[in-house]
Amino acid sequence: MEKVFSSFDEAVSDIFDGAVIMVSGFGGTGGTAQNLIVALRDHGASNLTIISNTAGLASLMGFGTLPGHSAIDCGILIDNDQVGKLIASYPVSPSPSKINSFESHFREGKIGLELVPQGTLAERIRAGGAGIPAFFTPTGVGTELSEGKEVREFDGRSYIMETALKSDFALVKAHKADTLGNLSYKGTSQNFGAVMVRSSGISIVEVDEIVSPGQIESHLINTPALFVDRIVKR
Amino acid sequence: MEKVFSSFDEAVSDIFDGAVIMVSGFGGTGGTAQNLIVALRDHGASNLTIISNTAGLASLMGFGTLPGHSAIDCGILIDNDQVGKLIASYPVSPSPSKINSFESHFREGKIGLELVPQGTLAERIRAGGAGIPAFFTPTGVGTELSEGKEVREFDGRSYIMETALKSDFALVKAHKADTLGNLSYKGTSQNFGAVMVRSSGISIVEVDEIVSPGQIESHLINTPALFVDRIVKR
Amino acid sequence: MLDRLPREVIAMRVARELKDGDIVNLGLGIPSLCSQYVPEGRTILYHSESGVLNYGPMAEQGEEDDDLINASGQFLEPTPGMSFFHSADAFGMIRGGHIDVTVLGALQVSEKGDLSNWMLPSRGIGNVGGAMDLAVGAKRVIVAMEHKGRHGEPKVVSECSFPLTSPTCVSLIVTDIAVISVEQEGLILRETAPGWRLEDIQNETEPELIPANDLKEIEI
Amino acid sequence: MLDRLPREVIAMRVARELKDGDIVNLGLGIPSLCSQYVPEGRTILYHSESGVLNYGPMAEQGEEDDDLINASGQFLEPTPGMSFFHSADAFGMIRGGHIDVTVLGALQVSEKGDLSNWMLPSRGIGNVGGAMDLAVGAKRVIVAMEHKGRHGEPKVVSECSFPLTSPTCVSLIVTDIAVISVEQEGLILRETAPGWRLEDIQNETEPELIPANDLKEIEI
Repeated sequence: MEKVFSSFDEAVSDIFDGAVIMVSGFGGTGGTAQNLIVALRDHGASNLTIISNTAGLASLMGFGTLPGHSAIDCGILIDNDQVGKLIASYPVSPSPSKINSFESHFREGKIGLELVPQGTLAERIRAGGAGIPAFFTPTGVGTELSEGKEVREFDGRSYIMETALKSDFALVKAHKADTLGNLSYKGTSQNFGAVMVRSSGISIVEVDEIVSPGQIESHLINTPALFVDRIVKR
Repeated sequence: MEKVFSSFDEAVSDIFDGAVIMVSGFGGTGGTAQNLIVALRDHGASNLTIISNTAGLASLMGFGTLPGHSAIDCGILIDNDQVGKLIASYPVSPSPSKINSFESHFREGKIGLELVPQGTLAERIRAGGAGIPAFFTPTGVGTELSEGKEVREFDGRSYIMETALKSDFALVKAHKADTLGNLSYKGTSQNFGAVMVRSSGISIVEVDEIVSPGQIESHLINTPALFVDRIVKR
Repeated sequence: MLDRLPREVIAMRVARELKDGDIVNLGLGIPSLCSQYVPEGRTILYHSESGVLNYGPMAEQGEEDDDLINASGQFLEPTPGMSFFHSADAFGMIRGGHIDVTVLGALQVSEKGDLSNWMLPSRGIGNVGGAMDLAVGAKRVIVAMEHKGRHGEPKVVSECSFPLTSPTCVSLIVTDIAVISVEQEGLILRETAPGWRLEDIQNETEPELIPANDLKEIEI
Repeated sequence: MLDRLPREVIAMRVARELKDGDIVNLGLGIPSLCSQYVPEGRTILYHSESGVLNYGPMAEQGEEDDDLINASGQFLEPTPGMSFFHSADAFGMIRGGHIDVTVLGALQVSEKGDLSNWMLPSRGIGNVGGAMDLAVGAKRVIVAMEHKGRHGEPKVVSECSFPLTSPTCVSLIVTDIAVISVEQEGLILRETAPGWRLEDIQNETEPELIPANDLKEIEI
């Protein structure tokens, strides 16, 4: 029942080649498990499928990164050729003249992409954690992202069927954890992490602080302990 | 943009005959909008469809009710013949010898019932608020509650399709509101209310206290203001 | 006449199945007693579909709070590290496979592990509540019940005649006379109440029981 | 040569569409400027899919916090009554119809209100982000953009040739030369930039514009 790990390296040591990994964060440094990502880079597991909102906007262009700070995000795993497939909503630079490694690897045919609208991505991840294998959504109807998907009408409006996403591991950043595994986040840094911990076989969470049960007040717990497997302090 | 109403009666005055109404609460008094329910009883709207976890367990048998206290719940609307249909997971008394008005009206053919597993009920209400018209769930497969429902396999397991629930009005109890409509709840009293406010045309919320924006700390807001239309202080 | 185990002892036996770190949801009746008998040194986090994880014992008289209840409407004590959530999340946890063990009561359990626990056909209407979600969603479903019904009818049956809660979901049945596991090959009688022989238990059971190689008396 | 309206004036014109109490989600670029120009006395609650409702203005230098950003990665000031949520809830709000107005940029808008704003075909890959969810989910979609592209090509087109974000979703187009509403009967030219006549605007627009009965100059 011990969830606290003493090092980032140890916490990611059993990630295997070909694993499906969810990586938290909206795109900036807030909510991104920078140390776990470095540990996974050093660990070297290859042919990973990464599920993430972006392919790394903070490291590419300072998106959501404090002035003068440097940033690490899942982009370094792609730089390091560890990723075989990306499932994301915002995989490339907003500027066509600024190319990230995802885009160059993609053009070389070295990496696969499943491009998913951001809300559909979040909902598919939630579904994976909530025992819902598939659902219908209006998002993407009539666009190329709905090609090959089942379309069905409800009350005269068209919807497409989307399926749940699950992962072997999630690398998530939260603000505080207690030793039971309860988590709290700061501000806008819940984003994908608070959903990904629910749908991963093993959720690994990097936090600023680890406290005793009760030191995060019950009403401030965003993620109940049952979703959390491993905790490492920054 | 004024959401604060000065009386329960005024807050429910436009509820029309035949309206679909969600009523919060798990079954006990916590999280049940007792004063709004009384106002709706006095208002007299008829042929209502009520969506609620129970048909009133607090008023029937003191479920979740403090010792020595009396309780009001949606049972009084059924007593008062205002309900034509109930959508619930726990409609009758747990004891066959204790009959509530729902059960006697049901036997007389005076009220319809859609019996829904509790988790499916909660998920259908969430879906209604999240723009998801339908989803697949394993709950109820192979039982009489799945009769007539579409069954589909995903990864070798069977699931049934369930559709979203929406309502014209929701009567919800929260602990605090600020004047923008942000809500906080106490303990286990979020239950159905925190989901119902999302899927109702007009959400009407009974609270213990109304405060200025900022007096509910951001991290303690359970329900963001955009889900809340009307607030009345107890 | 052979002694039947009291409800507390059934709960005690079930409690031994709960492992350190388990997330557990306890149903009404005998199941709700289990939390009192968890062996020392094991940390169990209790989940209730009323919207709480890691709740404490029942509240003392005078300490009751109607904003802190379990799914049976009982008042709970707060605990350090307790957390709250709404019903859609509470059942996302259940359906999503985040509950390790649920202990449920039953009207009937079949040879294949089918469970019926929500409606008496004689009443014609019943409360499904969270039973179907728990039966389908929890990683392990344990039934805790009296071995036979009020009128002496068997509750461990060949086929459920009452409306199903879920097919093939039960993995262990703990009663006032036996511990039975539901396996591919059938119902395996694992443990007996003191003094009860296979044939005594078979007499009160509709499908055939297969004695375990290491069949023994229940130890608490 | 006729003067085109600066970006700030486009944003100012759009801001007049925002009503007291509206929940508004602003996209990147010109849309993000709108919040500065809301007429006095109107309370607007801004939503960002980064997970915040009712955020404040951009943070001052030295006050930045990477745990408080909008969907463009800009740092925000906290506001009394601001609330936070995860991505599934953020998009539940959008898809569920809880956003009154979204203001988006566009690469192309068609006569029928089809929107293309996520991929330049010449690049062959693009970022869809939250655009499809917003286009489909918000009660009202307003496009704020320059009337023609960098190479002089029309952006108000008969049919979108770029990949669609969503068909028939746009209700109002505000550009640097015109305000156009998308109606059943076609594109209605409602307002013109000062000095611009119908035919000047038509020259830069692919589908036919129908002048409104009360066609007038943009008033800010």
